[in-house]
Amino acid sequence: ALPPLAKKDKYKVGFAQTESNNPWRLAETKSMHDEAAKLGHQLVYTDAAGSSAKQASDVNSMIAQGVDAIFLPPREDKPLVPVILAARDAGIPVFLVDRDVDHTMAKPGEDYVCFIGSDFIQEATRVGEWLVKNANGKSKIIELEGTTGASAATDRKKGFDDFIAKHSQFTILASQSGDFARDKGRQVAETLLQAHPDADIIYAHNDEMALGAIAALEAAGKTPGKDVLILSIDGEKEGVQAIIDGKIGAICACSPLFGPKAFATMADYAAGKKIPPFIKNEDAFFDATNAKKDFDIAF
Amino acid sequence: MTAQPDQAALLLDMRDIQKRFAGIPALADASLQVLPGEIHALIGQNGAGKSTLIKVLTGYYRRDAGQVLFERKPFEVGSPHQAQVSGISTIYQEINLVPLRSVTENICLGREKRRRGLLDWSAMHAEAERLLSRFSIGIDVRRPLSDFNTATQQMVAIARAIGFSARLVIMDEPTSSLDEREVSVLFSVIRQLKADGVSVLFVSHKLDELYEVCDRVTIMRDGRTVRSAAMSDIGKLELVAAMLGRDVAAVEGHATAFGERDRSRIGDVLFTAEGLAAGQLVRDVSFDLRRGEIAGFAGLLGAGRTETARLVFGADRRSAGEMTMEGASYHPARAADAIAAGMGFCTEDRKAEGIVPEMTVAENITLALLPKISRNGILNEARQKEIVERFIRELDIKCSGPNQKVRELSGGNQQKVLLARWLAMNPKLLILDEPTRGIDVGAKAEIQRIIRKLADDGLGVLMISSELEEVMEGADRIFVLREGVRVAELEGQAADEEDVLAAMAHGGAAKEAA
Amino acid sequence: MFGFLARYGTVIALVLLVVFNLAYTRNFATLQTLNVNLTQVCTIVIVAVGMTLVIATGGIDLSVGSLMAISGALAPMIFMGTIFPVGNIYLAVAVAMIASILVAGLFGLFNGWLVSRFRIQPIVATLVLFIAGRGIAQVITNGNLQTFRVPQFQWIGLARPLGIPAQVIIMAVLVAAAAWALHRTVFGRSILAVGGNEKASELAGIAVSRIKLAVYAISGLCAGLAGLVVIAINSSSDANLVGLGMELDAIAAVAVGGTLLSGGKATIIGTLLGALTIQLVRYTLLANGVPDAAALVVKAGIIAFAVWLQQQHRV
Amino acid sequence: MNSARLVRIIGTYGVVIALAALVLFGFLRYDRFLGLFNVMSVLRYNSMFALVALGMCFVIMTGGIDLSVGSVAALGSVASALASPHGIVAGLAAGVGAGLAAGLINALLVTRGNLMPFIATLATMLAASGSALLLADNQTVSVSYDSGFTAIGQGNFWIFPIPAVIALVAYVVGSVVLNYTSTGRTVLAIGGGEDASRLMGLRTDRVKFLVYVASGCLAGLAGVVLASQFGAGQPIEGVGWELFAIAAVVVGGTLLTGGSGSVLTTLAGVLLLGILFNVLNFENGMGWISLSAYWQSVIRGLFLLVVVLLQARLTARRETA
Ligand SMILES: Nc1ncnc2c1ncn2[C@@H]1O[C@H](COP(=O)(O)OP(=O)(O)OP(=O)(O)O)[C@@H](O)[C@H]1O
Ligand SMILES: Nc1ncnc2c1ncn2[C@@H]1O[C@H](COP(=O)(O)OP(=O)(O)OP(=O)(O)O)[C@@H](O)[C@H]1O
Ligand SMILES: [Mg+2]
Ligand SMILES: [Mg+2]
Repeated sequence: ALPPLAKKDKYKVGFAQTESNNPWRLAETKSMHDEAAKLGHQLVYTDAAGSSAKQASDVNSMIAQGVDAIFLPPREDKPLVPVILAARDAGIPVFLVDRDVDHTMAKPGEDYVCFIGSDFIQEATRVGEWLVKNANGKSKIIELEGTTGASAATDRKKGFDDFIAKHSQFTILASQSGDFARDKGRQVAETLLQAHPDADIIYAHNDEMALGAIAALEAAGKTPGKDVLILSIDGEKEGVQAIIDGKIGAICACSPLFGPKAFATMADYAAGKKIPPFIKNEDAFFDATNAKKDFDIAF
Repeated sequence: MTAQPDQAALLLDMRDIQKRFAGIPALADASLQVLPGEIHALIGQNGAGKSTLIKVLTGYYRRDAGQVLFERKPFEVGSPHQAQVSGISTIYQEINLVPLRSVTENICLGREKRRRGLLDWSAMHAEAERLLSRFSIGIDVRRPLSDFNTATQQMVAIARAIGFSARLVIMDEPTSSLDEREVSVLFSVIRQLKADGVSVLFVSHKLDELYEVCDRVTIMRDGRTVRSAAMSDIGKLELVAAMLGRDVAAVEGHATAFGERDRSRIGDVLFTAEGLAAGQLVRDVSFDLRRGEIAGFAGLLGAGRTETARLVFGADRRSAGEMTMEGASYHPARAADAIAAGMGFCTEDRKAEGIVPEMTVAENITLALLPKISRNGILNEARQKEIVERFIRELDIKCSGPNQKVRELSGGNQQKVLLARWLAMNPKLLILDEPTRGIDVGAKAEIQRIIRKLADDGLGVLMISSELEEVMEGADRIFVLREGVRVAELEGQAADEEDVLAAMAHGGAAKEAA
Repeated sequence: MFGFLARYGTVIALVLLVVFNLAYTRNFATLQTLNVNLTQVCTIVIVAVGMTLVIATGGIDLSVGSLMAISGALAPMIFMGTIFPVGNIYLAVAVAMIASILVAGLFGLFNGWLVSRFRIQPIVATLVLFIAGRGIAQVITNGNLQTFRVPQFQWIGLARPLGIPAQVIIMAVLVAAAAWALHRTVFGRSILAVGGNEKASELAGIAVSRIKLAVYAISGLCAGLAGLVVIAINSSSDANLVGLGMELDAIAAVAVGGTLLSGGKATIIGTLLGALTIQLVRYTLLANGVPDAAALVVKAGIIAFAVWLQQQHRV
Repeated sequence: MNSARLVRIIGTYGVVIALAALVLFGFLRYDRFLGLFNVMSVLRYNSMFALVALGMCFVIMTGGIDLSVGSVAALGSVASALASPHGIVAGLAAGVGAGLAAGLINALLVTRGNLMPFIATLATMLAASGSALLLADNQTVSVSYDSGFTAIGQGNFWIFPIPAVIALVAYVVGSVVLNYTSTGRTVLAIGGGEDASRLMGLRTDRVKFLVYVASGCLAGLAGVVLASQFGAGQPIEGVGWELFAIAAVVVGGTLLTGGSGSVLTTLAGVLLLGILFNVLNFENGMGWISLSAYWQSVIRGLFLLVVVLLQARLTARRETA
């Protein structure tokens, strides 16, 4: 059963970040820090530098320090389960943010309080839906995948590929990993465009790679947005700006600003309210129709 | 050729061995027969193929052709380990031990003593001490080998080799870094081996040694076996003639190398050292050197000769002492300072401190000369070529050309490359630490002649040699060092050998000591 | 025959790859393909040139990726006026480029100082900056992405005088200069001597410490330059990612090119060929849709094979 | 002589002293730092690195290096996770077997192919990482919780975490092998001079072969612990483990050029670096500062610098003493 959380003014809460090597994670960390400072809570922050094992060990050190609650974006859906159970056993409630764990191994409402976040598969599907409506005859897709093995990459591929499979007018010419990084994304895009000169759609698993693809297209003398339609996920300011500039077609947002919602949920939990197992982020969707208007909700 | 020994009785029978390196034959047609319980000499000029023949035997190199019988059975080994297991124990030309490990390990690795499956350290230390005591060496066997000087290391290598109960012990120039006292200890050990029925294959360029201990000799030239005979059947001149491939008459000229000196050619004072000291090894050494003079350092193992030379050259830091060079005070902080002052230093340990093995002959010869063969930091290839070709010719370095890697040369030829490096810089003062180590008699005479000629042209030479004979003949003055202190100064060619020996051992002249 | 194969092992591997691509990769025989490959290989080559010199002295430099990140983080801060206000953009860019390359060079010098003064083994000495260097870059930018559109700076990654990308010209000049220096100058000869036998070099009057300081500093400068090229192409600098994993790419290029990792023997042209081989492998695998995981295995095989071929002419 | 001896002891055991100082610092500064939970979880987590560093230590003592340990551990974790439904033995065998295979490849490339260890193991690193992803189909692989497999990583032996016990046993065995078997002495001899060792008649190739195989197996074993401890085979774990291991070995006083080293001080090196992470986490919990990951890497780098500089000073003094 879930451990209770006493009602206090000031909590010592842990936030075990997975890594800090991209704008999305930085925005998430900042949001958590800012909200904690605003509410006067003490935030114990750790960074796992991209390792699930280290993240688990970080959570352990939080348990050892006796924090009141833990916010955890589990890097992967299985390796973090043992420490979530350990925290439960130590009487510390855990709130998962932005990624969930495998429900066959740990259950929300029993082993951890809840999962607050987006649905990666659905993000990808929404991009696909937009594409079907706005393809304008374009049909040959290059897909730039995230880091091989990372759950965001796996799900964003699955969601999109499954959707596209149902729409036979599209073909995915090539799908390769660009490591969620702009430079790698650019290099991979350059190569794939060279090998598949007929490609007219690029779907990138995040904005950074989409921006890399824009650089690749420009270097190859093509006009992004016109010759090749670009789609991505995340909603960075620079990405949304690219929509305004006509270079990117659409972006499904995936907001990293978890701070307010996370701490509010914790307060509700301490107050004894019933917490739903999945608190879904209502992700925005950017395209030319709203990019200017909603620019501020980009991060 | 002399009568071949009885085929059936042979311990080792190598026939028609061939070995090529990158197409160039090192062994063309080499044969070697060793009898049980004999001490067999293997001689030949530098690069004749002696070391290669040994390495082929022990499986370090794979032979291209030929057959080997050991104890009448075909002998096919793929590694030195197998050779060792089969009863052949080898001391290679360059000391091949592991300096960072303790003396005990260097002696006992490969035949460790065990108790209940695990190593028995105290037994191994005792074993190492026992073996070394046969050479009257008492050192702390737990210390790393690198704590000790070349000669001690050589003795450790020998102790290691005889520690294996082998039927054939191969020694490739074991005496080149030993002084006479140690050589005689080694010989008594070799005779003991012989008495125990063990055969010894002995490589040396010091002919007198061969006559002292060896029973038979095999002579190689250019990768072929040219002759094999009982030691007593062949005279020294004949031996040298066979080795060099010339007539006996032509060889006679080589006998004396340094020759009589014209003392009037010795000039004014070039270099002085006063009260040099550093650590325990050099405590108080003073000497001076004149232009055109050859000064010799004599002393026993660890007397501090090498250390003193290193201080003079700025290779080590001195703790006390003053030096002058050409009248000006001289304070070298590093070797570059000494070179700038016009000094050259040919070290005794050519493998560790001399050659750059991956570089070519040309690059090695010009290593200390870089500032002189360049302008604004850019090398002048033509100038380099000219210098290199001159020295390859003058020192008769046996190599396929200036662009051969030095690692591929025979030991003696590597030594010549080193000498060339220092001669090429045209120094005012040249320090030679064991300059003729491992060099064949023909070349040795040549080198000695060159040293003499350079001295006659005004070069000051400081020569360190374990061969007392070389010092006695070559040097105009001899400084005797003992335990880091200069204990005597003697006139070179006039000196009495007894006097020098006594000074080396006791610090005084023979009469006083007696 | 085998000797020939070995000596030109890398060239043969390269030719085989080109032939394979001509046969199987769509759209391969175009100028644009050459362009793509050359621009992509530039940064590796630039770093690998410095790395070759370091390796020739018997060392290794793990810090190059982090130094790229530092110079890449610093330059935009200067020309965008984050650190101090800029007046003239040309001046600002000039200062930014020089300062950030120099800073990387200074860090390289620090590596050299650890190696020569304290005799710390190169892998460990440069591991310090491998770990801390990227942290420094992240700290000065707070981990944030810096984006910019400054053509006065970005020419280094985007300009094409005579149709040839600027960074390719820089790479070619650097390679030529280093190859010449290694074999025709006292400095180059000294590097090889130090790598071949340090004690002997010292005794032959070569200033061993100074040579070591110099090669690590040069490696730092090269890394700094490469960092600028990367950020210029991307119009953005991300301290977290610039140069990530570069050390292994550069070392692999050096080794595939035929330079001994133990020092004393080096070839700059070989390094160029090695880098091209690795680049072409990457291109081939990507262009033919080999999945990332399988590509890793194939790449491993080709690197091992190429170096093995190199190895064969040594007895 | 007496003071020289003291310096020698400090030089060898400097890392142990530094470790003690760091633990004392943590104890005095943070509540619950030496609490049972923290100590045991630190030991449990770092036992994986300890295993990898042990293999690395032997490889380095021969003058080689093994860059593949991290991705081999990842491969091992995937293999053992896949095999875990068949029980604890199957899981163990699969993980160690995968490590063995990778170790064999390294060993063959280095001894038969004459490849430089850096390159041979770099290639294996890439290949192992690719194989892990292929085997796992780019995802983490769940282990079976029913077969008892998770006991290896999550169970306790009395109060001690089983992985820590495994690592300790491995170190004791390693230490005995190094100091009391001819194979161990040959390892050191090879590092001190490979050609010389071969000429001395030592079986250099065989021992080098063994060392790379052992390193592979230990990395595989670390992978088993990884899978078992976190309940999943993780194909993209293990990044940077090789550098952690190298740093630990060096901090433990083993010469990277080979020829000299100690197994037990390597363990101290692992703990020193591992506990440093823990201390940084506790420091963040004090509420004074919140060190970002960036500052943490700067601090880790500086810490490594201080340790190796100290070591350089001590060994320099030892040489002159
Ligand atoms: N590894 C090698 N590669 C190429 N050539 C070699 C190699 N080893 C030896 N040689 C050549 O083989 C020939 C014989 O060399 P070896 O070392 O056997 O001579 P040696 O008789 O022992 O001479 P020394 O008296 O000078 O020791 C020499 O010409 C040498 O250059
Ligand atoms: N009895 C001994 N035991 C151990 N080491 C010794 C002994 N005697 C001298 N040494 C070593 O000898 C070296 C100093 O002697 P050095 O080599 O200068 O003497 P040398 O007169 O040149 O002798 P050599 O004839 O060997 O060149 C030092 O490295 C010292 O450690
Ligand atoms: Mg020889
Ligand atoms: Mg001497």
